[in-house]
Formats: sequence, C-alpha cells, structure tokens
Amino acid sequence: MTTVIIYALTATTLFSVGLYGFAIHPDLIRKIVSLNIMAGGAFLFLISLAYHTGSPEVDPVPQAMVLTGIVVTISATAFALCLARRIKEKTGQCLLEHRRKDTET
Amino acid sequence: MNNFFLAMALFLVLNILAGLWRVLKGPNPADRMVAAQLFGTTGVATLLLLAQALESPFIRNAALLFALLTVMTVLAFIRNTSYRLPEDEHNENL
Amino acid sequence: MPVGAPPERYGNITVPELLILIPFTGAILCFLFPEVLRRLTGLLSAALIFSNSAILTRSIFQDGARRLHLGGWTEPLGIGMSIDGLSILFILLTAVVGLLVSIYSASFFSAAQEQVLARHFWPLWLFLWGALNSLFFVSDIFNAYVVMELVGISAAALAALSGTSASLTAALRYFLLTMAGSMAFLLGVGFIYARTGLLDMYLVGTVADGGPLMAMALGLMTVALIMKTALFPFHFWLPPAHGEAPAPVSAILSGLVIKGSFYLLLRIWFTVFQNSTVTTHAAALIGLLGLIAVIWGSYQAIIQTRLKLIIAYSSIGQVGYLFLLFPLIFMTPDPAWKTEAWTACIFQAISHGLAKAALFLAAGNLIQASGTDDLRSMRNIADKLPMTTFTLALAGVSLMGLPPSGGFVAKWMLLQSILASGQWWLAAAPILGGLLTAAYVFKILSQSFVSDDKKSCCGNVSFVMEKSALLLALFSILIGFRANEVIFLLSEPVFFIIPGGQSP
Amino acid sequence: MKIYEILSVFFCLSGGIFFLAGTLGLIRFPDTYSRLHALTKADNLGLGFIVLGLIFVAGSIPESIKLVLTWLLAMIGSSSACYFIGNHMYHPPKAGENEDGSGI
Amino acid sequence: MDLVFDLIIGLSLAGVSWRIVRAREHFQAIVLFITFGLLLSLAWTRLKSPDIAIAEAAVGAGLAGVLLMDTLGALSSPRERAKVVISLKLLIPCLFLAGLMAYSILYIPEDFQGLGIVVREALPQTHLEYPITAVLLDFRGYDTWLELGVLLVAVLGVLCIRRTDNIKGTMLPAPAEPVGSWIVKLLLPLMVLIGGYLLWLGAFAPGGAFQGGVVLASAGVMLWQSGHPSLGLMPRLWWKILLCSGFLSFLILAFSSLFYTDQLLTHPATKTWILGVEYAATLSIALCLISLVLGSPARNHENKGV
Repeated sequence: MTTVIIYALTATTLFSVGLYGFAIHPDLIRKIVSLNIMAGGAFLFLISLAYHTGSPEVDPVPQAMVLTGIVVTISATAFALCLARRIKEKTGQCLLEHRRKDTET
Repeated sequence: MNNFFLAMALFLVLNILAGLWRVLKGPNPADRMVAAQLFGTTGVATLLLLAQALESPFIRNAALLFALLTVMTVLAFIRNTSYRLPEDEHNENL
Repeated sequence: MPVGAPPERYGNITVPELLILIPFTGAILCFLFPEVLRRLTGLLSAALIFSNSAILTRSIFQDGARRLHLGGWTEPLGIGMSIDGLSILFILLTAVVGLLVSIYSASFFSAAQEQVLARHFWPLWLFLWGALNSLFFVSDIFNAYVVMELVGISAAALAALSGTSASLTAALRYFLLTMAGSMAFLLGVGFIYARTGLLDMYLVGTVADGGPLMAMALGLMTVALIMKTALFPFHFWLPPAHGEAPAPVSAILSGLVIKGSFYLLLRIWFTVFQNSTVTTHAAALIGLLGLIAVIWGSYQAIIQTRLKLIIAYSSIGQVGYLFLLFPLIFMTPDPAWKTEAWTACIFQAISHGLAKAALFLAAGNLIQASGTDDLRSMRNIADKLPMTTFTLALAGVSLMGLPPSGGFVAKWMLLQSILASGQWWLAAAPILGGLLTAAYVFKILSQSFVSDDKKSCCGNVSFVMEKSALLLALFSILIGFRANEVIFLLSEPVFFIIPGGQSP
Repeated sequence: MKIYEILSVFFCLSGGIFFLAGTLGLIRFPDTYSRLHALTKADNLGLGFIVLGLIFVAGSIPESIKLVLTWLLAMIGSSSACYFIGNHMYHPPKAGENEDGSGI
Repeated sequence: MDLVFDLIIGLSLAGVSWRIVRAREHFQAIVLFITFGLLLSLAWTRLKSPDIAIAEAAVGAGLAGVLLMDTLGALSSPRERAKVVISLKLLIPCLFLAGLMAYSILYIPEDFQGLGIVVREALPQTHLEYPITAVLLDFRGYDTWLELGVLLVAVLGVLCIRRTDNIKGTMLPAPAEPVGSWIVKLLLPLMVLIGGYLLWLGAFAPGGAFQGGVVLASAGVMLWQSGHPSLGLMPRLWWKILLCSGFLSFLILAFSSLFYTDQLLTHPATKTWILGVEYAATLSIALCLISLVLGSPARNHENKGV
C-alpha cells in the first residue's frame, strides 16, 4: 500500500508542478515541456493504481491506457512544436502574446 | 541477493542525482550534453540491475534501447549547433 | 420500448457504426486522392452522413434508446456506445450544419487564392466530423479522452488554416489550452478508476457515491471541459481563434466543436455523477459563471468593431445560457420542471449552433464581397447583397429569441423553469442577455442599411454560398415549430438509459 | 552465499566504484575535455564490470548474450557521442555563434 | 529496501520536474527533461510495467529529445535566458490543488480490484497470450483505432501548417566527420532489428505495436540525421498509403466485421488477423512519427512550399 501512496503523491506533485510551469512560462517551448510533465504525472497516477491490485500480475487496463496516452501526447507535442516553429518564422517571436518590439508581418 | 542489486541500483540513481548538479551549473551547453550522456549510461546500468532485482527479464530490452537512443540526442545537439536548419528568419512572408 | 430492438439494417450494417465509418473513410480518401477529387469526395460523404443521421433519427423515434458493445465484449471489459435522445439531437445538429458548411466551402475554397487551403481543409474537416460523431456516441470515460484529443488536434489544425501570424498564434493558444484540459481530464479518469475500478459511464454511475476521489474527479473533468467550451473565465482563446479562421472553419468551430465538449460535460454530469452528492455546490458555481458569461460576452460583442469578432464574442454570451441547466436540475432533487429545463438547454444549443453557423457564413460572404472585415466600411450592403442581409436578420432573430424561432422556445422554456424553480436570480440571463443580444444584432443590421455616396463594396458572391447561409438561418427559425418532437425525444423513456442497458 | 554470488557482488561493487569515479569526475574536473575523459571511464569500465557481475547471476545464456550486447552498444554509443562533443568543442561550428542568433 | 528506492525515485522525479520549471535556460530545461524521462522509466520498471518502460525509453530518450532539440535550435537565440520569477498568484492555487489531490489519495480503497481479473478470465477467448496486447487490440480496439487517428491527424496538421502535401524533409548535409556516417551505418540495422524483435515479442511478452513503431521511428530519424534523404526517395502515393495503413487496417476490420456479426470491430477467430492489424499499426506509427519529426522544419530553399 505504501508504494501506491508514494507514487500517487509523486504523480499529483508532478501534475501540479507541470500546471504551474504551463501557467508561468510565456515561452512556447517551456509550456510544451510543462505539458509533458503534466502528462507524466497523470500516467504515473494510473500505473500506481495498476500496481496496487495486490495480485503479483499488474492490472493491464491502465497500462494499455497509458500506452495510448504516451502516443497521443507525443503526437500532440510534435504538432504544437511545429506550430510554435511556424509562429517563430512568421513573427520572429516564439511567444503567445507578442511584445511590442516585434515585427508583426 | 536481490536486495543487494536493488541497493546498487539505488546507489546509481544517487549518482544521477549528484550528476544533476553539473547540468544545473554547466557553463556551456556541451557540459550539459556530457552530463546527459553519463546519465544515459548510468540509466542503462540501473535498468539492468533492476531487471535482475525485480526478476522481470524484459526490462533488459528497455536497457538495450536506452543504450541505443542516447546517441540520437547527442546527434541532434550536434546538428543544431554546427549546422542550423534552413530557417528563413523574419523574411518569411507566407 | 425495449432497448436493443433490432436496429435499422442494410443486411448486417447498423446505422450508428456508419456514422463513424463514413467520415473517417471519406477523410482517408480525401487524403489519398489528388486535389481535384477531394471536393467531390467531401461533398459525397457529407451527403451520406446527412442521410444516415436522418435514418438513425427515425429509428430512434420508433425503437427508443440503444446500446452497442464494440468488438462483442460486454461492459466492464469492452467499450460501449450509447445512442439516446440527447445524442441523436446533437448528431442531427452536426449533420445539418456539416452538410451546409461543406456545400458552402466547396465554392468558398474554389476562389483563386484559396485553392491551396482546400487541399488541407477536406481531410481535416472530415476527421473532425467523424470525431464529433463518435463523441456523441461515447459511453466510456477513457474513450472520451482520446476522442476529445482527436477533436482538439483537428480543430486546432483547421483554426491555423489561413496561415496568418494572428491565426497561427490563436490556434496554438487554443491547442495548448485543449491539451492542458485533456491532461486534467485524464487525471480525472484516473481518480474515477481509483474509486470504482470501472471505466464505463453507466456502470460507474451506479457504483459511485460522493467521496473526495469522486469530488476531485468531478472538479478536474468539469474544469477541463469548461475550458474547451470557453465558459467565462476560460473564454479568452475563442475570439481570436474564431475571428481569424476562414468563414466555414469558424462556423464549424463556433457551431459544433463547442457543443461537442458541452455534450460530454452533460453526459458526465448526468450519468457518471448521477447519484453522487458532490454536485450541488458545483452546479451553483457553474450557473453563476453562465450568468456572468451571458452578460459579459454580449457586452463585449457590442463594443467590437470587426464583424467576425462581434459574432465570436456573441458565441461566449450564448454559451453562457447552456450552463444555466446545471443549477436548475441539480439544486433540488428530481425537480418537477426537469423537462422544461432540458428542452430549454437543448433548444438553445441547437438554435445557437444553426444561427451562429449562418452568421459566420454570411460574414464570410460580406468579407469576400467587400474585402474588409471592418463593420464601418460595409456601407449599403442591403442593396448589393440582399440575400446575405436577410440571412443576418434571420439569424439575429433566432439569437435574440423572437417568437417563431428556436431561440424563443429556448428562452421561454428557460424562463418557465427558472420561475418554477424559484431561483429568480437566474432570470437576469434571458432578460438582460436578450436585450444585449438585440443591441449587437441591430448594430450589424443598421450598418448594412446605411447608404452613402462613397463607392463601397462590391465583388459578387457565388449563389451557392448565399443560399447555404440562408438555409442555415431558416433552419434555426423553423426548428421553433418542431418543438414537440424535440420534447418527446428528451422525455423520460427514450432519453435516459438506466445503467445496465434497460431504459426505464 | 555461493562462490558465483560472491564474484557477482564483487564485480558489481567495482562497477559501482567506477560509476562513482565518473560522476565525481563530471563534477570536479575543470573543463569539458577532462569531463569527457571521466565520462568514458565510467562508461566502459563501470558498465563492463556491472554486466560481468550480472552475467554470473543471469539465468540463461541468451540473457547474458543480451547483457554483453547492451554493454557493447553502450560503449559504441558513448564513445562516438564523446567524439562528437569533443569535436564540437574543439572546432566551434563554422557559423560560430550564428549571426542571426539561433542555435544553441 | 523497496521503500527507500521508491522514496528516492519519487523525490528525484518531483525535484527534477521543479528544476525543469525553474531552469534559467531553455537548453538546460530540455536536458533536464531527458533525465526526467529516464527517471520516469525507472519508476515504470519499479511498478512492474515493462511495456511502458520500453515505450518511455524509446519516446523519452529518442523522439522527444530530438524533437525538442531541433525546435530549440530553430526557436531561441543562443542560450536565451528565460526570466524565471516565482509568481505566488499562480503558485498558491497549484499548491492548493496538489494538497487537495494528496488528501483524496488517502481514500483509495484498500481492496482495490482493477479490471485485471476480468481480463485474465476473458483472455482465452481472444487467442492472445499477453493481456496487454489483448486489451490494446481486442477488448479496447476502438481506443487504439482512434489513437492511430490522432497520430494521422497530427501529421495532417503538420502538412497543413507547412502548406505541402508530402514530406520531402529537410536535406541535412552529410556529417563532416566520418564517425557520424559510420555510427549510423552501424546502429541503423540494429535499431530496425530491435524494432522488429519488440514487435514480434508483443504477442506473448512486453513489447508490441507501439514500442516497435517508436523504435523504427527512431531509426528513421537517425537516418535523416545522417544526411540521407530518407523519406524523399519514397514516392508520394506510397508514403501516403503507408501513413494511413494502421488506421485503414482497423477501418477495413470494422467494415468487414459488420457483415457477419452486428457488432463493430469484432475480430474474426483467427489470431493471424489481429497480428496483421498489429503489424500494419506498427508500420504506420513509425512512418507518422518520422513524418512528424521531419515535417516540422521548413523546406530547403530550392523546393520551398507555397
């Protein structure tokens, strides 16, 4: 039981730290990295439940969910990075709110 | 016996944490890549020890993968500093 | 009406699966075909989806709600699909708006400079349509997460279609918010799984009772879906995203994608947290946010100068009405005015979807004709584009809620249920909101009748584009007349599926 | 404690020591080149000894072959990585600090 | 002993994630994120889920690192320093959220029984030995289908942003020093071999479509990094068909299964059918991920997209 508690607490901490990082950083790349930390937290919570079933064999359903989640997260991250790169090319800034000094094309 | 391997794995994880100090302080990016490379190898060793300690033989595949893929990150690092991808900076007016 | 009555069949194929298979097949074909065939495939699959959703509506009318088990596995293991009155109404809304927007964009993207956009528009749009259809059939919470992610990526890609720096930034802001919301939703799924060990919505509904885990799950999921539906505190991404996108895309985003996440919120509140005690306080908070959204959104719409931004801000206002359902239903156990409240909410969703799509398409016509988005420079469009101005007027009537239109039925039922429920402070929304909506609708219309000598707009707009916008506005008005079918669909036996597969 | 277990413990401990040396080298050494040197030591010898230690307790032959393969791959990977970093440090890229300011 | 190990892993994960958020330079954050991926796969190993440890190793060390490094190379000025200031206005609600979640974790029921037993009982009917592959491809095949859809739509999105219809990919010059091309020639066949091995392993042991697909994608990205035109050689139609092969195989399965039973997505009795779908899924996952990594940089000057 204690293993579950430790990893579930780590999971919620990761989620909260990722949420804070997502909110605090104006830079796009830092926001996307924080989102991946949030995803790591959510997956860790699911797998700590899977381990908790006590039976030596770990519950396969959360594992399948996390596998699907990993592939979904990597494709969403790749799409977001491509958008961020395109914004940088267009506006010379990789920020969501453009500082006045930029050259708005 | 398994406890010994688990203790060794723990020792290596502490090594990684100690190495993190270099990542935080590292004056230039190359130092950080050196640290990342060391963490990759230490990770491989930890996974192998864990595979033995927790009696799950398929973790060795994960260790094998780690050994292979750390090189890719270094290649990406080299690619991005010696030859910048052909980005037309602000003159892009699509 | 026994559930699971023999479904509508062609040989062995039942209709609900087709509603998911056709859009995905169409999307793959559009992606594989050369450009010239993409428009044809898009239109063909749009027509097929429309006809199938009509057939499914008829079969739901006769046989009542229905549950499907994918892959032949029953509930706890496999993923189920549930089709009942609520989902079929949203499917029909998506089909009508989707068909007319497809026809509109067939000619919208044929203009010279838009040629490149069409190549990317059709596959993404059909994927989004397929994702929305499967979202309206969802009955498994992890499946809802994957479908929401599919909707999020395709909607963000469509929002970034026009390629200007403003639309790219708006699309990325929207996409990052959707991703953060999906992560919170996934953690909510984790909490529900921790409490019940089940994933199917209906089974969880029977097992779950109030507790910190379920309260946490409710909070996370509700915040995630409120962010995607652009309710008041999280609405800032909507105006730039919908304002900068091309006209058909903003019609899709504003009319359909917002309704998708709202539908999921309804599905989760009314099945997963059916008999858990955590929902009363949250319902009051959501009602308050809805009220603020109505007033603040409509006010913002009045002070905008760009036409598309006025319509985008009015979306925020109109979405606020939808959330008034929660305080009405959840504050008192099994209220007598349940049917009125439900009808008000669903009618508001459907008539707003139709009217908003019509407004955006008409705005697209105006912008294409006059070349500018600024309202002040759109002088005397009444005599140049009479059809489009008529569409603007009809859609405005439905938004304001004047008698014949669907909007009127929604606001009237809302007022009835508010008075019956005694929560008089909610009444401010329909009354004040209606006035503010009237203000910005008249602001748009007044500009069009002002005639001045200065030579103003006019390119011509293709016949098909004006007709499809007009049809959408007409549907938004006509739905007011077909109220009793909708009420029947929302009435008890057809509507809810009691967990375990039998309708009451 | 059978003889092969003792051997395994001995080799794993020595591997651990080399890893410790590598990490200390990473932290203490003054410039990048000497840190590279520390890194490769930890790599080849540290991992080598741990793999050797594990071979004694590994169940079957294929397992130990996989262990050796992992060690060889890690060695190839890390030595070429160190070569890249060293090369990169020694010849700064032609564009140097890129004039328009991007690149790490 | 286990307890100490869990505590150390938990604390280090939390510490590294906090350092990532607080890192002054973007590059430092990315290197820390790669270490975060490593520690996370150690956590998966400890929680006895080798599948996810392999997938995390392949994605965390391989693709995520390369993607972030490439994007950072294009995005930021050299060693751009993020202004990092603690804003209490945001920190307090996040801490409050963490506290709430920590409190509710204590209520996880002791006798928690997930769906493990139900899966084990229903396993014989699926002709598959390994429960996770059975859950992924048979019990919850609809999820996997939609997830392949998400991957495909991400590639479509990248194509839409880049305004092209094929992945010519940026042609990197061959690496100046011989070691670069030598190591690719050596490691590439090994990676393809290991990818196939993981895929084949999936039927009865940890491994399968995802892990094999991600490893093959890493091989493709390495090929690109070595300056080889890689995807450019594949004719455009073939590239598109292979891209959709995973999604299409599920679509065909869904259509065909409708004709003899009334349920969507039921697998026919033979096991070869399920493995065929799995192999198609691996191929399309690998190609989609390669296209995502290659597609995002702008084209070379000569074949600049519209």
